Order: sequence, then C-alpha cells, then structure tokens
Amino acid sequence: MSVQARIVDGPLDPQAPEASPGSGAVLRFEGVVRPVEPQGPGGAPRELAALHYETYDPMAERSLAALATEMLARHRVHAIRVLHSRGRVSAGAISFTLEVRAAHRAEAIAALTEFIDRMKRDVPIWKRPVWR
Amino acid sequence: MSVQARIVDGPLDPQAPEASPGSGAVLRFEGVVRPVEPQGPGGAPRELAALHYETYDPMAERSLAALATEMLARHRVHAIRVLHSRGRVSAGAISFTLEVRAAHRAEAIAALTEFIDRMKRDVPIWKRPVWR
Amino acid sequence: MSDRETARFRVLLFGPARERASADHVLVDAPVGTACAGLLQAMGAQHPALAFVLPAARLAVNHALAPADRVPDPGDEIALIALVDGG
Amino acid sequence: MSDRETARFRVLLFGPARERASADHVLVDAPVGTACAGLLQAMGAQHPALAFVLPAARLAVNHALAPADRVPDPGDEIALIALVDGG
Repeated sequence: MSVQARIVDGPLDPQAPEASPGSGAVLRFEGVVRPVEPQGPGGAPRELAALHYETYDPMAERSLAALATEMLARHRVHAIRVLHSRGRVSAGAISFTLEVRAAHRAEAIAALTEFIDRMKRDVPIWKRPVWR
Repeated sequence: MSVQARIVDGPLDPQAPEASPGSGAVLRFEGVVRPVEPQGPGGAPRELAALHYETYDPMAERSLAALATEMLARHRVHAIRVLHSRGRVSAGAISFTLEVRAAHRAEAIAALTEFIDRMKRDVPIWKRPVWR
Repeated sequence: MSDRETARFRVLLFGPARERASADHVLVDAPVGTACAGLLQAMGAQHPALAFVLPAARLAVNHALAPADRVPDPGDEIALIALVDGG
Repeated sequence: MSDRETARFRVLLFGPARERASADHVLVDAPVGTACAGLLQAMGAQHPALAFVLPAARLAVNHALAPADRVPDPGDEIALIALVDGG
C-alpha cells in the first residue's frame, strides 16, 4: 500500500506507469488543458492559451495526500499516485495525473472516480484561464 | 475520432500515452497478470506463473475494433486504442491496455467501463492459467 | 432422416471447450435449416462432453456473433463462443 | 463592543475571491468565540465584494478544512476556500 501526492511547477510529463507486479489493474487518468473552453458558465467557446493554477500551499499537497489515503482505505486499492500542476500550463499539456493500482478494475475505477470528484470540491487549487 | 485495435503476441509494453492536444481527459487501463489467483471459482489461492491467452483470429481483433467503434459513438469520446495479448504472458506483465481520450472525464470513464464489461462477454479470447 | 434433410456442420472449439473435447472442432449433424439455437442443442446431444458450456454458449458465424435464430449454412465458418471468464 | 469582546481575524484569499478583492487577504472583526460559519457571515458583511463566494465558501484553519462550528483562534492561519470549479 502506498500513497504519493505532489504539486509540481508547470506542466507534467506524460509518463509510463511503473511496474506493479502485484496489482491486476492499473488505471491512469491524465487531465489535459483543453484548447477551447466556454468563456464563463454557458458562455461561447473561446480559444485558450493556457490555464494558470493557483494552489494554497502546503494545504493543497496535504489535501491530495489525505484524500488518496482515504480512497486507498475505502476502496481497498493498493496504491495511489497523484500529481497536480502549479502555475502556467499551456493548452494541450498535462496538468493532472492520477494513477490507481488495485487487484481488480472495479475498485480502481471507483477510487479514481471518487478521488476526482472530491478533489474538485475539497482540494484548494484554483484555475484561471489565459485567453488567446 | 479514431479507433485502433490490435492483438499482439506476448506481453505488452508499458507505454506513455501519445499527445492528444484536443482531449481534456485521457484514461488508460492496464490489465496485469496477477501472481496469485484462486484455483477455480471459489478455490484456494495458488501461485501463477503465467496466463496463456487463446484468441479466435481474426474475429478477436475485429470484435475489439467493432466494440471500440460502438463505444466511441455511444459515449462521444474522441479516440479509443486497445491492445490485447495472445499467447503466454508471465505474472506481473501486461496483457491488456485500453486508452480512451475524451473532452471530459465522465465520458472517458463510462466508455472504459462499458468496453471492458462487453469485452469479457463478447470478444473471443480465452485465458488458461499456467500454475507455478 | 434422408441425406437431403440432414447437414453436417463443423464447429470450431476454443478454451475450456477445446480442452474438454480434446479437439479443435467437432462435427454436428442437424436438419437443413436448423438455426444457431438448435445447432447448439444438437451439439450438446451429440457431444455430451460439451454440454457444460451450453448455458454460456453462442455461435459465431463467419467471425461475427450470430443471433439464436440465424440459420447458418454448412459452408460457413462456425465457432463455439463460450466465454465464462474471458479477457 | 469593547476591545476584549472583539477579535480581528486575517483571512487568506485565493482564486476569484483574491481577484475580486484585489488583495491576498482581508481582515474580519468578529466577537471572540465566533465559529467559522459566523466568521464567513461577518466577512461577507464587512467585505461585500466577497459576498458572491459565500454559497460555496468554507474556511480552512491551519491548512485543514474546518467544520462550520469550529471556533478559530485569531492566531490561526485562516483561509477562504471557495472552489466553484477547481482542479
């Protein structure tokens, strides 16, 4: 069982998952900055140059770790690794990765889904669009 | 929109996802051969050396592609890439990868979940344990 | 039944069915015009070692899963698809 | 209220709240013993530009989300956590 949570300056690298010989299921989510977003809720689509992520440190990283630990226990998964960007991330680049290892896919999917929902609600990270 | 489906001899390589600038969500599942499995339904756990996958060719690959195409349309995702092993895959190695790109994570999760459920039911691939 | 009324179908086997039958195919005799559901029943009757797969069994005809009422031709490629725990 | 009855809290701001207030923190006066729920109300009253966040607002006390009935100390690190569309 292991948890890793880290806030990283700038975009994340696409990474091959590490070997995990004991886990039957490895599920990895990557959040990519979309090149077009609605301007405001229900607004017209507009081209985006980047997103700028503001984090409340060190609470953001601690919250990610606490959430990972909670999901690990609740869904009985083996390991959770989460990285989130701080600062500017250009459109097309990765700002968030979440990797879950579990015995079976059902637990991995449940843990990943709940993690992301909870993160958006509880982890102090704010994004600001940088329009083109 | 794109679909790739392929049956590959032996274990799969862990791979970094390709760049996908237009998709906000990239979800990747890897199925790894577990080192211990129950011997038969409800049986006692036993150490596994490998799984041997038998495929009905070319139906297996065609079924994967048809299923990917169906999931792409139903869940409105951008791309699905699926690889499945044929033949021997040792414990700890990867025998299946499924990658889904979508605008948002909800569609990606729905497409991935339904794809795997349907695959296990409809795609002619059989596995045989090679006990240690 | 006369020769004209009965056809001989070749059904490919995989996985547990292949192991149980110790063969990569079986021959099944059935009246001309028999649909997939009837062909599976005839297979179970003529090859009792394969009866265990019937609850989960479907047939593929020419590399596509066939509905129960599809009437295969003896010249089609027919395969037994019984996925208890595939993938 | 006398000085003994009122305390001054420093509340850190982020995201849209920081932009709207054009400041990285605000000062909020509230009676000693005020819980987080009351402190948020006082903040909205004393800094009307921040009233828009109240529906989604919680406070973090010393880097942990605090329940509404938690009574912060003026010496705590208090932050406004209003995540409309985070992550």
